[in-house]
Amino acid sequence: MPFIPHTETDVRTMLDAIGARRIEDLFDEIPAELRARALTGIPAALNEMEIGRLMSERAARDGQALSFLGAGAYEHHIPAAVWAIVTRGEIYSAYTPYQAEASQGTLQMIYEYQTMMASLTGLEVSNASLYDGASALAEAALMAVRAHRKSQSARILVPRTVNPTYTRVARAIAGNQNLKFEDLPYCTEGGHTIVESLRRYEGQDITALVIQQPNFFGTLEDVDELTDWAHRNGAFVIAVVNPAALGILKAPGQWGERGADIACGEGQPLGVPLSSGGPYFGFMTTRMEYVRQMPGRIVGRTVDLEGKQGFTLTLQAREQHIRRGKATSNICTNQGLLMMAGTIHLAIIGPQGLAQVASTCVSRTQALVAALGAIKGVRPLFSRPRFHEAVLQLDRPAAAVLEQLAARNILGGLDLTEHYPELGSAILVCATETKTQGDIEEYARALGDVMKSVRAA
Amino acid sequence: MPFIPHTETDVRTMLDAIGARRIEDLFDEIPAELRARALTGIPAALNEMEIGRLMSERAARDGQALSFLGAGAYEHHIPAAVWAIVTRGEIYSAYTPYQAEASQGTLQMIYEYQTMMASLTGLEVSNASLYDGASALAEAALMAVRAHRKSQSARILVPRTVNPTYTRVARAIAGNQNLKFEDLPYCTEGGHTIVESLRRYEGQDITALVIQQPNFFGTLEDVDELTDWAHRNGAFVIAVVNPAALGILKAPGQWGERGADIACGEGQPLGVPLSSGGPYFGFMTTRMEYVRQMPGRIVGRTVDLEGKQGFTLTLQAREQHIRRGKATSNICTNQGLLMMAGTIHLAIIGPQGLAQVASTCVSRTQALVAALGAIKGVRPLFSRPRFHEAVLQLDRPAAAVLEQLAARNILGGLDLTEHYPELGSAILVCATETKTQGDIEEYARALGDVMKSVRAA
Amino acid sequence: MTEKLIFEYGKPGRAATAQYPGASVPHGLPAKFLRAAPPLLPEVSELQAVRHFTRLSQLNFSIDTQFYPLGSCTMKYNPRACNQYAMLPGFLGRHPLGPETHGQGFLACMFELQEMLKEVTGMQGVSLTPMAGAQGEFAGVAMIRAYHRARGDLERTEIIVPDAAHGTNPATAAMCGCTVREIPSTPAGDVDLDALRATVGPRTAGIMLTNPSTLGVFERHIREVERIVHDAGGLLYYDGANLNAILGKVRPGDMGFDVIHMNLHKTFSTPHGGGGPGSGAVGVSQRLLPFMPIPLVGKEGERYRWLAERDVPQSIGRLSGFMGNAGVLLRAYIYMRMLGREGMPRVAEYATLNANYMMKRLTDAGFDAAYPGRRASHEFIITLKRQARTLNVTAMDFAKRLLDHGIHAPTTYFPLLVPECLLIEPTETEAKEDLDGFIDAMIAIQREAETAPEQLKSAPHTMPVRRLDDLRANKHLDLTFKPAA
Amino acid sequence: MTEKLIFEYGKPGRAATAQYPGASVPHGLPAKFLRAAPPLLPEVSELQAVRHFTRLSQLNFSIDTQFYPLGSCTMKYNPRACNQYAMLPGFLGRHPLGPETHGQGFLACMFELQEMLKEVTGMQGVSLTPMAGAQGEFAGVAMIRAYHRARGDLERTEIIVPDAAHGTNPATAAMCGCTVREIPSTPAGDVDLDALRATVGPRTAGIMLTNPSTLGVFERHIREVERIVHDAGGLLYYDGANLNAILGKVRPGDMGFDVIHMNLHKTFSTPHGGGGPGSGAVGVSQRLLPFMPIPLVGKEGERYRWLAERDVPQSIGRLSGFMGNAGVLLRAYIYMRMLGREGMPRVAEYATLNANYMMKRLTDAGFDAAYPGRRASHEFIITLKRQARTLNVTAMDFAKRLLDHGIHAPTTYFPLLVPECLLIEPTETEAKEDLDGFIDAMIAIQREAETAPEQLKSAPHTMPVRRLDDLRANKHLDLTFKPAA
Ligand SMILES: Cc1ncc(COP(=O)(O)O)c(C=O)c1O
Ligand SMILES: Cc1ncc(COP(=O)(O)O)c(C=O)c1O
Repeated sequence: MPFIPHTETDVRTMLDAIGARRIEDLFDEIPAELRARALTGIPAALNEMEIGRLMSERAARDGQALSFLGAGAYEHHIPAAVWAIVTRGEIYSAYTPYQAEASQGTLQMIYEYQTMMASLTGLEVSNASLYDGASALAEAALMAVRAHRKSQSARILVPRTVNPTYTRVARAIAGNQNLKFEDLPYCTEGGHTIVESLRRYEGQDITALVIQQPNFFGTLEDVDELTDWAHRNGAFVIAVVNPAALGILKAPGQWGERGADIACGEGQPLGVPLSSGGPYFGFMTTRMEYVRQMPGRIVGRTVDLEGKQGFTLTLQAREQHIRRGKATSNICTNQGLLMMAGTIHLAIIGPQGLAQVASTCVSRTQALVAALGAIKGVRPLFSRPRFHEAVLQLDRPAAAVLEQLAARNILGGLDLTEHYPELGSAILVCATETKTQGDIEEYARALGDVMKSVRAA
Repeated sequence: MPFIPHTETDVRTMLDAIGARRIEDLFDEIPAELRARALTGIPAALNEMEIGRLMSERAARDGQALSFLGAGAYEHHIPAAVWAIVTRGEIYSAYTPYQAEASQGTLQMIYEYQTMMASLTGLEVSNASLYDGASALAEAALMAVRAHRKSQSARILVPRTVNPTYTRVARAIAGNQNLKFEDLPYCTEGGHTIVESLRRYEGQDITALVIQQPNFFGTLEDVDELTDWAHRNGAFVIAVVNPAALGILKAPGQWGERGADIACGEGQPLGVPLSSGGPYFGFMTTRMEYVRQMPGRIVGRTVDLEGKQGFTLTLQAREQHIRRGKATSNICTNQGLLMMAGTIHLAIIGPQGLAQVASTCVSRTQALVAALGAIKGVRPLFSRPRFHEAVLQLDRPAAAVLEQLAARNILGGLDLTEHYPELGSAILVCATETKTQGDIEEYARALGDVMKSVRAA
Repeated sequence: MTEKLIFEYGKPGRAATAQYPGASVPHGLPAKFLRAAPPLLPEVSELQAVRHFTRLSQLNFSIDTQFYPLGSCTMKYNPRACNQYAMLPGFLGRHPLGPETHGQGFLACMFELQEMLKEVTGMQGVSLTPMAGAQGEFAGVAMIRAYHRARGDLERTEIIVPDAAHGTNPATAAMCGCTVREIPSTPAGDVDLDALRATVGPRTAGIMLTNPSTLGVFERHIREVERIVHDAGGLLYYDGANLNAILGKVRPGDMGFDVIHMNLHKTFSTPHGGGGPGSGAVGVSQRLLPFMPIPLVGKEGERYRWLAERDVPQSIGRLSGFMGNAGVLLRAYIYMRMLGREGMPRVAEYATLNANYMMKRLTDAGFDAAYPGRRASHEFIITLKRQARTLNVTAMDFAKRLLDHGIHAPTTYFPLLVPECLLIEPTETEAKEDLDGFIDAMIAIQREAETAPEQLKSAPHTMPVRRLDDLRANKHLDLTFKPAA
Repeated sequence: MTEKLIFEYGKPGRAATAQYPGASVPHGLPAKFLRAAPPLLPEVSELQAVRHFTRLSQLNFSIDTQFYPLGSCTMKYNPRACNQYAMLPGFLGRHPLGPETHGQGFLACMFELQEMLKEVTGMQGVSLTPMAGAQGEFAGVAMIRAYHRARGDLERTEIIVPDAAHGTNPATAAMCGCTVREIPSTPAGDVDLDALRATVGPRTAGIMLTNPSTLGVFERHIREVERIVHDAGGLLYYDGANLNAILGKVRPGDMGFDVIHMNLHKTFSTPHGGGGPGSGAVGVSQRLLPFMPIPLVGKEGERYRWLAERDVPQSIGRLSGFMGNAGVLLRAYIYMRMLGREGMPRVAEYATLNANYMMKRLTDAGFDAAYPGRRASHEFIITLKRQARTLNVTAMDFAKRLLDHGIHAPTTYFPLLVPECLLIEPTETEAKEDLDGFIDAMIAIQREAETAPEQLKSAPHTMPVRRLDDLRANKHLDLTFKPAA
């Protein structure tokens, strides 16, 4: 019996102690007519050797293509030490640190994480993770509505340069509490949000403005101007940021004159493998004054009864297990393991390393845009400075081009047609520090070939 | 500076403390004319990301063929828990447990290992590993010469059914101390060593007889008869055994009337991946009366000064760091990590599991021999019962057949021509529990095709 | 046994440079976009980082090192194989937006996982995307709302929740914009049917039930509950946190539930990772199929493909940036394949055997079961109300003292309606010896409570820290390290 | 903090059946070949095994958790990358007898490793096959013997070994059938040249030298030593255990050595694994090339291939079943590529800086250096002879008390010629703070030795066990667990 340690004697002794004849008797409170038949739809058990072989074959089948995909999940180098440590049993197989004295390892790591994230975003307090970047935006919007006591409208302005999936997720989650997410147009020249487009909201009750930096197109927003506009007009600023980019980019807490009020985003670039989309971790930081409106777990430093320093979960009155229907969020299980991977990643890579990763991303992407932009029929869109993504307009159907690239084992980028039909045939490409000059040339060569063989629409 | 934690300030402070101007000054006792120039023959440093990519490409290039190779290294399933545990830093990055009080983990594991190996081989004491199976045979021969006080000849009889590489290694190592390894022929009908072939040594001073079970051909030797012959004729018996096979096969300590005197072999089948030949671990067990002649580390159970149980290295007077030129062996660093992998492997698989692995090997090999033997031009040699290997004679050149199989990503076995030219074109094949009926059929299909396309010599 | 903060190991200029991407390249971005000062990140060597985090890890209790009978959390053995095979390079490296042609191996696992979860729950459709139990609950309640809304039944915004419910239930209902109506449990631990009848009505969107409930007993009148709610036009939500108790024994779909979430990180043994990740896959009955959160995985001929907005136009939408916690789902898939059809009911059987054995032995030893007349499910409650009254020791004192015995404490003070409670869930992967060890420890602590209660009140004594001051943590918020200037 | 034996967790019939290969199949082998009774192996669940071995691991000191300045052992950080990439499935699954066509990736690494080791040592050829330092020594001495034998010089069977030599040197000489001639060191730690001159002669096969020696100093008269031995017709063997001290600074080949072994598990940072594995790759000068142990890796055009008996007919032969500790070699290869040409000398520089700093600070604090007038190499010796005489505390007492400070003890009682010695090797990967921590601990222990010596004599106090009775272990041999009948 896999994973069950009972011997026949054990079972006998235990049943005798209970005073039951058979294990089956222990289920006698379940109405007989409800009892399940055999689960014929489930295959017979595989042993570890068999499942190992099956999984190895399936993993190998999906191959390892040369990928220029980004759009919210980014391929970065992860120090080998990160996953060697977080998969240690004491981290991997522990629960949420409810028993603080027996969970100091987890708790101290969270405290260290909170410190790093607060500093990285230039804000004062961090929670211990949310599910992912997209749902973190939903939570940030809900939090803004709670925290912004002067605003009644629950109207959230969301530039179209924000990751469109994030906006969808925010609607799906926060829409149920009647939050309204309103689109803001972008500048088709620069690929960014312009303050002029906000003019028409002046004088209205707007709860918050969302600003993503770098935005979904990879271009940089005028975060200072946008932030100041929001604050002048009585709106909160919710920053959606890539934490790896914050190695060089201005911290949300320093945006404009007063800084963003809430920062959130996807932690995946910090030590978390792509792995088909998850598990990743969402992060959120804010000012101390809003900490009681923040969702998610928070760890504080305190002392034990001998005065020795220790760590414990704190401000639990915000949470569902105490406050139930009045909690700041329903979140319970979060993404602890990934958050700890992020912590170790940041500790190993350090401030300079993170800055180097970020700058390398910028210059690799510049090289990529230069190489691809030189191909006939490929036109880089948007004039603004970029982080590590760029939009390319193609004079052939994007889907067909990408498909032919994939057949050569190159994942050429994301087809933007669904989300941005106004851009025509366009793709979003990305180059992180993992892409060498050789990789870029390989892509350029392949794209050059493919652009010749795909017919214009 | 990878892996070096010194800041410039540290270096300054430390040099000041030492009273040196530059680090270079610390090398001023080295004659200047000997100082090395730049190591231009070594490539510039790669960062972790770059080396990771290089290694991934190289590992992928070697592929994962369907392998029927054995001949001393066997593909077995290894529980995932085994390597997850031994690569934990506390095990992986510890030294030999010289400071017993700070190494109880390693020491207790060795004690547990010693218990398991002693029982598996039916003998009383085990050391804590030797380098590998081949060098363990060399050490066993040297030990027999030391332990067998009545014998002066240092003549060791080695059947040709013993792994020929083991014999070569034993000669290379023990030959320097004038041990003489003398070949014994095998029965061409059964593929085993027959007692009759030993008759001519009766009355001579023979130090030891080596018996490998299962032997290199995969067939089973008459271990009882051979052991009794040796003991009747005043020779020690050195058993070379596959520890996985001992899940079902008779333990050396039970061979014949008195049992083998020394058992040794290759521990790789217990939880160690094939990994191109190493690191594996050699094992050795013997009777208590010979323990002081045994090479390698040994752990004993003792008590601390409060009477609490603890473990420590013991009988160190046998070893080079104490006895120097008079030690039982020069071995110092052994194969500890692999031995611990073996210990965890045995603990997880248990007595019944090991027996099941062994029986499955036997039946898979029977199926393989049946499937391949049915192919025209393929003739299984040797009539004796087999463990998990078999010799097949081909009516075409083995090298060409194996090469064509490899081109189809099937490693068909070992070409025996070099070691056993008398067998003509013959290969040694192996099927462990990792080979399914489907694998065997795939091999048979491929071999059927290849036998048609390769020309007879 | 304490460990400095990682920042305290740092020095300006120290770094693990093997991790740097290469020569520093000028990025040329305008200064207005750039940060003024570097972030407060540790400046340590790789060895310092490895040593620090390895030492920290040793300060934790975990399944891999201790018995961890945390009620409602199903802390069972997380097979190492699940981790090893889910972390094969081919799975780790796959981009979530990669084309289906480059994901057939992964998608096959996801499709089969959906199918297995349908079978084991008796539901008609499964979506894997919710990232934890609470998000599964959210998806479920959102579907219930979408269902009523699609029928034009706009008044149905009340969610009924028993008082024993987990906090996420009412919190989720609120998050979905619903009103929570709490109903009491009977002294025997069942839902109070009269109260239920009095609560349902035209505003009833649905009821959220955990069965077996968090009281550690099976809801015996589930058929009746089902009839009352369905008759009133509401739907039934099944909180699957306790699925381990009934796996292969009785299926939520057969009990009449319309939607369920599963905690794959409980029943299907994916690791808890010190707080997460989890997966709260949801299963639905026929009528909720159109509303499932996306993406789903479909199969056409021999090819697997994503089903998204176009395929499920009435979906409640997306709940995550991509498809949920893929790596968790792979681990659950591996675990389920290793259990197989015959292994599923075994889980419930031995989990239940262990719980009933412990409950019997503890009550024999003089402890009070909260629901003494009932069978335990896979967990049960001991109440220390009597000890609190007579000896002035609390459930928390017992919990902390258990740590000194090398045993993680059970869940304390949940469910809220049982005073001074310990919710004990041994799981099926623990051996009788470990259960006996727990029982012996409880007996020893009880004796200590009678003879030397200060030992309990000041416990733990052998952990890296003594009992921590939670009040102070709350009052003097110290949430980040501030380096001395 | 003790842990039962794994056998004590077992019960007949308990098993981790997920590991079983499948339905039990009758093998049909005749009874005479079969074992009568099952072996004494644990019968435990997978969780019990995981928990037991995880807990055991926590009882160890290790580089990943403690400063480990064990002299002569080079306990530096083992980069995790080396392990991760050496354990890629493609490398782990490769059969050692697999065809060269299916091993070009692996062989490329091995070939390049040979080349890098040649460059870094200044030798003309490298064989990777020896499985540890001692086997490298064996290969070296065997080659020396083969060389003389090939020249018909059959009398040369004496190996000269300084008294400071590691035990493996004389043990190896004996294993090769040679006679050991020990020569003394001068009070300054160099080889006594007069004694050397008096020892060499027509029976001299060679000398085995460690440079820097195990006394922690560089042999200043190495040119002279070389001349004396070569002039006498002997060859020079370099014990590379201390290569870390001079990496990229001075090369054994340039010093005139004919053969060297390297401890890749020291200098090139492959993990020690609680005792092994290691790799003792050997490098040779021109004249020993024909005798190198096989297999070697050669390159023809763009293809790599094994070189074996046919290619190296005068080889001393094979020393292992296949090609040595391949996985260790891969780790060393990765490490060397990450250091690169510029990283090699840095290793020596910072290892030496650390050692000299510690030596200076400790002698400033009143400890006695064994060779006070000398530069430390990458390690140095403190002798506690004075403390033993005046305070009756031994080097062992200091060592055991260091454990209580969370620091692994240095090597004690080696080299044998320095009484009450601590051989201290910090390595380059330790930070100044850790060195300072050691120094502070030593000062504290010295003070304690003066004021409360019993604290030292009964140390350690905070380990899982107190000081162990080694004599009893030796006398009452308890080498295996015997279950109660
Ligand atoms: C009964 C019950 N319901 C719901 C949940 C919430 O699940 P999760 O923590 O995965 O969000 C839990 C988890 O603790 C639970 O025990
Ligand atoms: C100086 C010296 N020589 C030789 C050796 C032997 O090396 P190994 O342990 O790898 O056999 C050692 C190892 O401790 C050593 O320190």
